[in-house]
Amino acid sequence: MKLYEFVAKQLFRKYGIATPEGEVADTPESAAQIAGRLGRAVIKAQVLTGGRGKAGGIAPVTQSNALETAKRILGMSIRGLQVRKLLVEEDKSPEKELYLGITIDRGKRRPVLIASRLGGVDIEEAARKAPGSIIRTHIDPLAGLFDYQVRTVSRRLGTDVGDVAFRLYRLFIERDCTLAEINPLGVVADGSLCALDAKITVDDSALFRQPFMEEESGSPEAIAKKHGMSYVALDGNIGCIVNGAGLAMASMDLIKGFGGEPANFMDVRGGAGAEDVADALSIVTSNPNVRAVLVNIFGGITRCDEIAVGIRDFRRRMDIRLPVVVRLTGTGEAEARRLLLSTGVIAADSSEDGARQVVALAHQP
Amino acid sequence: MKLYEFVAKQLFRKYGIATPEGEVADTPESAAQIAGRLGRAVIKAQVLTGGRGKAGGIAPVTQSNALETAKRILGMSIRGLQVRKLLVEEDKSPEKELYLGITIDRGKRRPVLIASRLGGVDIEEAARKAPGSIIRTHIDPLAGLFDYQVRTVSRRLGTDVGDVAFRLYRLFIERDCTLAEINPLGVVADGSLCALDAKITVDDSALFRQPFMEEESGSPEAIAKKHGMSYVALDGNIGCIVNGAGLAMASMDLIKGFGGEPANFMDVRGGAGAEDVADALSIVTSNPNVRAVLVNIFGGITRCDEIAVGIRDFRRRMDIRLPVVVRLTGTGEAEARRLLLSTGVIAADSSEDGARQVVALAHQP
Amino acid sequence: MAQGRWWLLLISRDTRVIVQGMTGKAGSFQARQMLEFGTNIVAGVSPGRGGEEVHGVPVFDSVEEGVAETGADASVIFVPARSAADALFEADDAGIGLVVCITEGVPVKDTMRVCRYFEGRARLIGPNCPGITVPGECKIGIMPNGIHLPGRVGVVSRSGTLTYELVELLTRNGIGQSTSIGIGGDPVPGMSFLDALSLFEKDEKTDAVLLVGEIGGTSEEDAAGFIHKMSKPVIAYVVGITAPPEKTMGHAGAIISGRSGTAQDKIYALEKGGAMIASGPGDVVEKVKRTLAKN
Amino acid sequence: MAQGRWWLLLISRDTRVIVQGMTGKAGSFQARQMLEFGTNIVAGVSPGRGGEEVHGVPVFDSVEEGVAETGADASVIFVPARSAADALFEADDAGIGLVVCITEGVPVKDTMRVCRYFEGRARLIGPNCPGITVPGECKIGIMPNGIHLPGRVGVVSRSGTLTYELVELLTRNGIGQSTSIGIGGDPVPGMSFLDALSLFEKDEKTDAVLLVGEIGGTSEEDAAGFIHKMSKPVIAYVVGITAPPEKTMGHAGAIISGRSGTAQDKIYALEKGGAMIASGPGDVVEKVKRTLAKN
Repeated sequence: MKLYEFVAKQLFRKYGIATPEGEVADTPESAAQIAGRLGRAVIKAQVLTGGRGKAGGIAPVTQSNALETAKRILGMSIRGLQVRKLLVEEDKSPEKELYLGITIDRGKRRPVLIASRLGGVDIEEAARKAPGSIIRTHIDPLAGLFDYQVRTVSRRLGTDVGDVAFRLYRLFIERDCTLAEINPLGVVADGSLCALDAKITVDDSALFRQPFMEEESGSPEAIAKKHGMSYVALDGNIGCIVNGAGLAMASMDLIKGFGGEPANFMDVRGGAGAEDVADALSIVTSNPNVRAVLVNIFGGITRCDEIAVGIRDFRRRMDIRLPVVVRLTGTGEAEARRLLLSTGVIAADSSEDGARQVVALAHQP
Repeated sequence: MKLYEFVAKQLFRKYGIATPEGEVADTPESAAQIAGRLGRAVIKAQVLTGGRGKAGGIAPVTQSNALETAKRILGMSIRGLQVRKLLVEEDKSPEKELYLGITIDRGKRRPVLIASRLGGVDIEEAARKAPGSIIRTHIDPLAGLFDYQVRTVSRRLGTDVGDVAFRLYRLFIERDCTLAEINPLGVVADGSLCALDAKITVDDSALFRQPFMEEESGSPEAIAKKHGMSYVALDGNIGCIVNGAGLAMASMDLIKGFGGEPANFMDVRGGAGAEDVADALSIVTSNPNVRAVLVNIFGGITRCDEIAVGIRDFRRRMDIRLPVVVRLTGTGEAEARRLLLSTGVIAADSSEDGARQVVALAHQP
Repeated sequence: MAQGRWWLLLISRDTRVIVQGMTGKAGSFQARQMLEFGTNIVAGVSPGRGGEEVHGVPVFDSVEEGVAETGADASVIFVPARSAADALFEADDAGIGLVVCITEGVPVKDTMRVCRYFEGRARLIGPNCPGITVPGECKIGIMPNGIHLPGRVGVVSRSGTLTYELVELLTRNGIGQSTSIGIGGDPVPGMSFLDALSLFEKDEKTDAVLLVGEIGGTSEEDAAGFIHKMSKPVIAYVVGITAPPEKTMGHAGAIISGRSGTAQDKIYALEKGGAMIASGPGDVVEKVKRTLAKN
Repeated sequence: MAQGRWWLLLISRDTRVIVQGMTGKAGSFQARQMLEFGTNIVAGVSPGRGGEEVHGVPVFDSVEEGVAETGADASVIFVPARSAADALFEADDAGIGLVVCITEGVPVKDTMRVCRYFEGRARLIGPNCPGITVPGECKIGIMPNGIHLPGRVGVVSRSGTLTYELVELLTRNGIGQSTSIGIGGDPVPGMSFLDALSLFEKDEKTDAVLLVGEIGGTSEEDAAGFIHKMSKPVIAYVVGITAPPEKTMGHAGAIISGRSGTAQDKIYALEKGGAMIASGPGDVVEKVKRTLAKN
């Protein structure tokens, strides 16, 4: 789960990492009022995506243009996300901008502290353009970050970031982060460090022990998540319901290979029952672009007969005319075939067969 | 450094381990007053040694006999230690008494959690009498105490001590303990757990990062410690000043072997200079029983010539008539011999020679 | 606690398996499946349920007791995500040499701690994985029973159902498997593709390897460099070509960030490393067949 | 990070040594002593002092740089107690195979963490120890230079000055040493008596071993059981017979608690294990002499 910048900065302050003074506003008026109190201020759109700066979602303001700027940014949408909140902060004008972040090196199975003199820019871009400017320090997940490691990083950066690095690591570990990033970390006039931006992603699997509130939302993604499934909306017209992320992606690749366009990614996960499949069908068919649906289930923990019951019930209940191609194999397969006989769904033999058929159906006028 | 029971219990409460309600008193009157407020109470002598119970230093009191009991205990001395403070606590009358402690297993190089159903008694005695009653669980010093370990301990104890065990381990680690012991850990009427006694020893080497106050004291032990030396008073009449604990003990063993009795153990540690030796001589000769002194130095980090200067200066300054046998070898040996020529100290060739000579001198009438 | 309890590639009918979380719904169901497969399950572990039996297998309160009583040397974990790490530490402390963690949703911090703890000790497959199967010998995990056929192709994959699908396809086409390993789709896996390839390279019963990758991370890229050092051919199939960047495709932790981790990058790296690239399930069968024919 | 960087018993004139804390008073003094002994000191490390030289030896900011530039494979630590653990972690991370920690007063928690971290990686001697000397070859530590003589007796001891005294006595009596190891007197030592005995047993240059113990802990008792498995004779000398129980004898961590850890217990255990017990320095020489004559 990604945190908003202002939430991440609250966390920073809790862990003793300095941030600019600031407040959140959701109306232009309150934004202007805060800006007035702060003097030189910056208004920053609060959306969970990068590229806010380039999109014009971050702007320094004066007393005279704060209201107008706040209005403009609150009206924006950045990468498809509507701006609903603004962070109004004092403008720190740092003398230097560094990069400091902690993420997970999957290959090394360890957290990695990343630092660079080239702060304030996209770190992946910096890594491509000036690989030598990126300092990587792997952290032992049992022993923690060592003094000598931070000393070496500070020496190579030319700035002592020891205190901030230790605090950031503590936050990263205690709050189950997969990313905790300060970019830029500003070195301000008095030599002190200040986190000018904050990006935190919390491990979804650890939310049970973290006090973050999941955002409530009626989006299909959120509904799927609540049902323990994964759903990602895409641009095509073929709905997909598959168990297992790998098989789901394989199915999408096959659909594309046959000239079709998937309308979504959906992984119903292992052990899904009849009701789960019905829910999945509701979510997938709530997308008005969908012209046909592929259900591709390889039974294991998931029982094919349960899936069949779910499909049958959904079709009975919803009276939906959309063509559904079903490919079921594995545990409970025979019973599933029997159950689906009279439901009008189209049976497929294999993933490839299913993909071929559903593409053909979606192309029908 | 050992902590007083009442200090250890303050720490327990800080870490969320329940203790009986109580207060410290240093006069019989205030002890009686506290006891009066608590109702059924226990008065416990605060001294840094075991065996308080057997010595009569712990007594349950009523309103009527609290003053008298407090007076009696404040007048006691237990194992040579004067009782100066009392802990007055509510009397919990537990239904069960368990043992729970954490110490260091030197051989395994790990902390070890020790638990037993036989609480309230000397754990080493329990270990001898009923070895099966002792549950030992080694703790990985990087990964910490695992849930499954505490679950197993609780199951074998027949009481869920999970919460207390985790808190005790956190205290043990964060406060650099070498021993953190609850004996007895009482199971009281409502089923909750209460630490009825508390024994904590903090690693002396870690005091630089622990906020405990070292007791101020004018004892030779404390003075030596302040000078970075180790001194332990013994019953004999031969003062010993040696660099290195092993060589010091070897010297004492040799003295005993030749029929003498060491008056003390003293390790002046590596790198001692002239002043350190003079200080050591002051401390050792402040013991009125001392009839002769052996200085046994094997130079390495410690320079023999520095030691010689210290001995010479001390003898010049103090005009002490005590015979001093000096054995110096190693770095700066030749210069040291020259320095000591005119000081009247007796030279020895080896540890054995030094021990033989100093025993002979101590035996002179 | 012993050093160097590295597992042989091949589990066998003699491998003595403990099921941690045996009394739970999934644990009990899958234990029955494994027993039916022929796996030598010697003990179950469920704290507080010691003394019971499940499918005739004794249940113990702790792994330590289970090992002491039965001499178990492998373990499979079905406990809930929040206590999975603890179960893994327990298995390692009890001297288990191979631990397969089926549990999904284990926090990545826990997995990193476990992986570090296991260094030089127990071998971990998973978490969030289907486990390991040697057809005709032993299955530790949740792969469906009917899909396997003894043979000489090693299969290693990050996904679950996609693996079943491919293994079944191989079987239907008469191509047997030496060992099938599902390493799991979590961001930080115990066994990696590279680990699995090294094992297959050493395994006398394996002639060729099928590697099934997916978007996210760089586990495929990390393994690619090893392929040209192998004496055995590797056929690779990577899914997620149609996945848009910067989207999370399911719980598998398949996150694309920047340019690295895309299916295209993986395919490029694997091909450069010397693997044959299959374009779909059908092509997998074709390429494996052709490879075996050549050898 | 590599597994299994276990050190051979014998350091040699080819061992490339780094001195951590080289610019400090003790580090600089002892570095000179080691250089005079003939130790191949290739680098010093002092954060922030990189680029300087001490006794003609280049100083680096980090162990990693020192290793990269000089190919060092051993390290000796003179940094203050509060940063000793950090220096040890740094040495191990840099791939150093043998680390000798001279520093006294290292918190025992730090040492436990370091010992756990080093498992299967670097070998640690100390902390609070005099180090290791192979006469005529190499000295890593602070034993005085003049006391050694090449020969065939292995010496292992928990104390510092007592070791020097005994080594010098041996030398004066014409008895040479293969290797002398001071494992240090801290409650939790890196190398134990048992570790040292195992090494001496395997060492072709050692004919007999002198073990010097002292009260406190059970390190002598833990090693005693190994002695009867050894092909080489062991002479043991234990000090602290006159030490009263329940007193701390110096910083060496020699704490007697209860019945275990007394000199009497240790002597009993060592004798039962098959060691010859020496009653004092003179007796040590006598017993070693007699033992060598028999072989």
